[in-house]
Amino acid sequence: MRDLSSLPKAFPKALPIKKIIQETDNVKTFVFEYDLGAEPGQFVNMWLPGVDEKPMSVAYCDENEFWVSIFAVGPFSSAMHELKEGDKVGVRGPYGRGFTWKKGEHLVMMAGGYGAAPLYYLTRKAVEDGCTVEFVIGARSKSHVLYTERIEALKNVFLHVATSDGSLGVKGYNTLILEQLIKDAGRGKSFREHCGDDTCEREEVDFASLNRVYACGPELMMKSVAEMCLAGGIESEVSVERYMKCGFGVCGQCSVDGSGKRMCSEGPCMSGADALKIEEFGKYHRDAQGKVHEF
Amino acid sequence: MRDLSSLPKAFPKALPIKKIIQETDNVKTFVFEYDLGAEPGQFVNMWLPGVDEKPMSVAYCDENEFWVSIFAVGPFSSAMHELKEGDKVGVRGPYGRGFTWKKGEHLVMMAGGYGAAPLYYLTRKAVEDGCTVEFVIGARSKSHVLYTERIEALKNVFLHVATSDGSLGVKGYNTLILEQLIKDAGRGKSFREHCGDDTCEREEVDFASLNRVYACGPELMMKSVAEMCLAGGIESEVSVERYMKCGFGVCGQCSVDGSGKRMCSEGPCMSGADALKIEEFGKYHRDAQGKVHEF
Amino acid sequence: MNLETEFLGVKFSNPLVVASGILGVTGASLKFVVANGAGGVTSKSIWLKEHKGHKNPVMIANEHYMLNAVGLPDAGIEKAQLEMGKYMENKPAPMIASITAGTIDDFGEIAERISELNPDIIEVNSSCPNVESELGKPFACVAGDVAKVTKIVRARTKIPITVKLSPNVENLVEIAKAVVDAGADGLTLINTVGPGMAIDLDMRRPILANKVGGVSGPAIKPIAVKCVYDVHRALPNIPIIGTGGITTGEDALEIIMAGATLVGVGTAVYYRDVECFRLIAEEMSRWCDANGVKNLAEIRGVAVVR
Amino acid sequence: MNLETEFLGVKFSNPLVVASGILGVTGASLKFVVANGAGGVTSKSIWLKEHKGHKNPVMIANEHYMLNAVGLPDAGIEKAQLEMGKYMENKPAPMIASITAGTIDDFGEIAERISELNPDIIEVNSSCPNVESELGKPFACVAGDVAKVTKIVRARTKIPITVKLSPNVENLVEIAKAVVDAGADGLTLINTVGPGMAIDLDMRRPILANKVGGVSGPAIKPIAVKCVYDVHRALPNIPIIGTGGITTGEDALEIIMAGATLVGVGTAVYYRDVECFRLIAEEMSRWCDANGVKNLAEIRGVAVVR
Ligand SMILES: Cc1cc2nc3c(=O)[nH]c(=O)nc-3n(C[C@H](O)[C@H](O)[C@H](O)COP(=O)(O)OP(=O)(O)OC[C@H]3O[C@@H](n4cnc5c(N)ncnc54)[C@H](O)[C@@H]3O)c2cc1C
Ligand SMILES: Cc1cc2nc3c(=O)[nH]c(=O)nc-3n(C[C@H](O)[C@H](O)[C@H](O)COP(=O)(O)OP(=O)(O)OC[C@H]3O[C@@H](n4cnc5c(N)ncnc54)[C@H](O)[C@@H]3O)c2cc1C
Ligand SMILES: Cc1cc2nc3c(=O)[nH]c(=O)nc-3n(C[C@H](O)[C@H](O)[C@H](O)COP(=O)(O)O)c2cc1C
Ligand SMILES: Cc1cc2nc3c(=O)[nH]c(=O)nc-3n(C[C@H](O)[C@H](O)[C@H](O)COP(=O)(O)O)c2cc1C
Ligand code: FES
Ligand code: FES
Repeated sequence: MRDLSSLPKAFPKALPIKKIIQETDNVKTFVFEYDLGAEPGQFVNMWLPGVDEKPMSVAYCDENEFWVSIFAVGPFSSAMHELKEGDKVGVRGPYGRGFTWKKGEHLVMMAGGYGAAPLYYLTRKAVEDGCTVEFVIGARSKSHVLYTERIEALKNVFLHVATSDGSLGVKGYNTLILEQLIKDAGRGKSFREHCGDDTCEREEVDFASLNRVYACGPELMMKSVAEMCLAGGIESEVSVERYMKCGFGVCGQCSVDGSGKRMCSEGPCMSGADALKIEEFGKYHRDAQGKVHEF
Repeated sequence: MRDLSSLPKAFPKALPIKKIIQETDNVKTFVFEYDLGAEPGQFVNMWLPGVDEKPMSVAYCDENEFWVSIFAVGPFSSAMHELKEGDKVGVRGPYGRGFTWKKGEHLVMMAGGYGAAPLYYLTRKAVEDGCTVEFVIGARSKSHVLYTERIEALKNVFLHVATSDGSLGVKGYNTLILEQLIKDAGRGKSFREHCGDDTCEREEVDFASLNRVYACGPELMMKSVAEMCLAGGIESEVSVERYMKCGFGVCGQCSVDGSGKRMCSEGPCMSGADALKIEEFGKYHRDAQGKVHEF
Repeated sequence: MNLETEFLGVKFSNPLVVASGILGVTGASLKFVVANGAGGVTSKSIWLKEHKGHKNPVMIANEHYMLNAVGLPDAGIEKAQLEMGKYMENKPAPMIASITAGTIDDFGEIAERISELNPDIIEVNSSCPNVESELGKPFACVAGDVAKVTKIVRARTKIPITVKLSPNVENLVEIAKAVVDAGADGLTLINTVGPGMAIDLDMRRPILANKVGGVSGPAIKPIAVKCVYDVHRALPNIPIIGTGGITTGEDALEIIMAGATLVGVGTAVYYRDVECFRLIAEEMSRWCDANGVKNLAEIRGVAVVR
Repeated sequence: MNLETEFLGVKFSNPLVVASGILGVTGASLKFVVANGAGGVTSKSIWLKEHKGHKNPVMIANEHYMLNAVGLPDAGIEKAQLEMGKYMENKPAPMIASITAGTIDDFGEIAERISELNPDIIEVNSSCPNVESELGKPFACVAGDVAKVTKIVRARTKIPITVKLSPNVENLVEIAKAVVDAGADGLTLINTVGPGMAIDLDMRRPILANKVGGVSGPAIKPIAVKCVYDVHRALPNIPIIGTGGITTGEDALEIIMAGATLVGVGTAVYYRDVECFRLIAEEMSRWCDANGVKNLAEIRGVAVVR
């Protein structure tokens, strides 16, 4: 028998929202005063009685509080956006496998959509461990860019932005920036020249090497990142999100084709190399009935 | 919630009988290789599938083995007597409150029937703690006297016997011996003179005082002992046995009139003073249906 | 917080009553339970005539559940009058007298006889799974039968009646309605679940002498909560003694939120010893204080979605 | 010890099969279960047409039990043919295809369609408590209905059939006999118990979106053992998949001693993760070796007292 104290927490705990932060038009961050004990890359299930329960990545966590940042896209996330401070949300978890890193490494975060939130938490932990981080955000436009102030406030963390419409940073996908970073790793270069981003305040790039690249966001972006890293001989980790029900490995809703591994348990975080072995990665995912949908 | 590890063990464990010792015509001792962890005065429930399950006092216990001594009086105890070494018996426990003692005390054991068995275990533990023990056995006749060899083998333990027919030791009830012991406590005396028992090998009695008297056997004997001790200003402890079902405090079968205390949980062992407060002590007990029977 | 609760016109200092069959063999034992914090007591189920129970083992338990097949042993009404009499003089808390019988007529007879003792409430136990083989299907499993039992008991006593129902039926709400129509003032939900069986691998035999026994304890709480919820939803004005797996103050509040007025506590005595009554009451008070709940009526049935 | 077991003519490398609804959404997931030590798999219950399940939360669990109200979501037979097809190519262990439907005719139709895929066994799930409101009483609770379902399935397939029964009935043995008379080759005992409910005190609401959910896990083992025992005693020649709360090797041996041939394992995945299959098998072997048991047939049904 599993030690009972190590059983996944599978009853929700109602927690009042301590603070709500409007990040962008569509994204709010919810702060809860609770010692969740989550690692970067892990998630919780959030429950609104009468609405639904959905997995949400942890955007920050210490002994006093944790955050989640939620993109309003449908019924549940919109209902979350209607809540006020003090309202209660049911929380269970943390669930899943998080990201891994080593002390003193040089890391790249590739964030798309709400992916900036979990990668922010990872960055904070990695920086505490002496890592240097290139934080690369991709978004449709300036108004969709998340978490930039928090990121810029961190030491040894350098922000890069790409927007589809060019309203902030480089115009195009954020993988353009990663391409450049990989190419230039180890070679001294003026940073602005390197990344082509006017907002960039860093004078020089002179990293010995890039140790590891993390991606969290649209699956096609993550797939590109994983492939680029594989080709470039750099380690990568991605977070593979699938429709989830239980969150703790029983229902099989989140199993991926190929290995059959459960993204709530063997995932969501894994190496890019492992993700690329998943038949459906970047191709399709399943809905609540198990029906296949292409990306 | 009780710590789960401290829950009374309430599933039987099947244990093979390691050894069977014929004590008298009607009493056999069963040895089990098992670390039961019982204190003197505690009991186990012993189960024979298809027969019954009955409480039995622990007659000895260490990390390697424990014993119970069973008097063949009815269906269950007779079925036990038919078993062979290697046969399995279901055991659960230990249950109940045991006897208490202090280091270096001078104790008297008042044993009747199979009561010698649990008091033997108590004696061994007490002697380890530097106690001196007067072990007084009462029986119908010589052939019903139990455990004498084991008792005589112990240091600082002195055996006294009374039989109703005088076939061994003093003729009469064993309370005669206790009376004498109480009277003579503190006064130097030749022991044979003191107890009137020819089998007695001890030269002198010179106990500073008697600290505590324990009684285990027929309830009327225990009642006399408790009363004599109360009158003589000596502490006593008795073991109050009642019809038991669960053994762990749920069914209420073993509750006594007055306090309502459960003999399987607040008992069976308690001070003689407390026992005398029990309305029914030495008067009546209840059967499986809760019907009252006089002693 | 003040946990005082009124049930069928009887005042209880707290809503926790010891469930029938637990520590209920003697009057003294029931007083011992009150001394340990119970707000009221339920006697073991009393028969008209002496009734033998099952052989030992009659009870096994682990961290999840207890199985019991005590088999309702009883010495009959005369002896019960003695035992209950002892409880009734200087009665420390209300007495719910549980009665049972093997025929509908006997139910009437025992109801009348027990009433002479003036218990505060009579609980009709027509649902014990352990006497099934004698009675055929338990009365409580057949709406018509349990209604008949209720009717005859109603006719023979003026004392408020609660009827204890079995969860092991397919149409609990229907049965509850029939019983209320037949004159029950309240309902006790639930008796044990199953029954179940445990086999000892070494002995290669079922452990209980009766082979099977009713399941109680933490394992059955969700079933008890569901039964109380369903019946309270259907019959909001019928007070319920919610029983089944209640072990903590939170459990007690949960079954009250499902609609219970009193809370029966049985197997918790195994999990937390007899002081469970005091502990559960304290935990209830603490939660209510922390959550601004001033009396239990505020939260009774609050979880019921209509 | 060699745990090889034959069930309805199909060879299983060990008697542990994942129960329907657990890790059974995709063919890849079922292969993952086999890679973790299962001797065979059961698909989730497949419908003829797409069927929506319940909203989240669909599952809650603690140390005693799980409550689930997944509600049998499924994308229908076409999609199932794809998923199962993926399992059937390089099939690592026998496949038991679970089917369900809302009408008796649909049961026939889905039986025929699923047979095209050649599963080793078809399991007829007419007993899910979570679809009750759509279907009225589950078929499995009415002897006549479940017999009709069995009969039509029997008529439309040549593949061996096992019918999964609900424990939440008053006459399980009667139903089992009716189902066997109607052509079932084996029986699967049991589906979830209850259902039950859990209420969140802070939210003052039932937690499951469906309010109630079937109870599984350690809490229900005694009920599963009892059901298997009773049915094996009545129908000693009908092989049984014993399911319900089996979490350890000892549990598996217990239900085999009650009469099971295969052993369904579901909620144990929560308690011991997916490696539970390997762990349980190891524990079974170890116990058998220590106790001189050379094959499981030796102890099958050995606890049954006739
Ligand atoms: C591990 C994990 C972490 C997540 N972290 C976050 C986060 O930090 N912030 C955030 O805003 N969202 C996160 N999501 C997505 C979130 O769970 C919801 O899917 C999203 O809020 C949409 O739900 P909805 O009811 O508002 O809209 P819906 O209309 O239900 O869904 C909108 C879209 O989201 C997808 N989706 C719906 N439910 C799920 C589900 N349970 N799992 C995965 N995808 C789903 C659907 O395919 C649909 O395309 C995460 C999902 C997973 C699996
Ligand atoms: C705490 C405790 C410790 C005991 N220790 C021992 C022991 O070490 N050795 C020993 O031989 N016996 C002991 N007994 C008595 C034993 O439990 C049985 O009662 C005895 O073996 C008789 O059972 P039977 O079936 O053989 O005969 P029965 O015909 O059932 O009983 C014979 C007599 O024993 C009494 N009795 C029966 N069952 C019980 C019961 N469950 N509890 C108490 N009294 C009962 C009856 O009143 C009857 O007078 C102890 C009893 C208790 C309560
Ligand atoms: C040992 C035991 C004996 C019981 N005896 C009776 C009884 O005599 N009459 C009755 O109505 N219920 C009896 N029950 C059922 C309980 O009253 C209660 O309904 C059930 O155990 C569920 O509650 P719990 O989980 O708190 O124990 C008994 C239960 C146990 C465990
Ligand atoms: C999450 C979950 C989903 C289930 N889905 C199904 C299902 O689709 N079809 C079915 O026949 N049984 C289903 N069941 C019941 C199980 O197959 C099994 O009979 C029951 O859970 C008891 O076994 P366990 O205690 O090992 O889980 C489900 C059970 C659980 C816990
Ligand atoms: S969400 Fe249920 S197994 Fe992953
Ligand atoms: S024997 Fe059951 S309470 Fe003592």
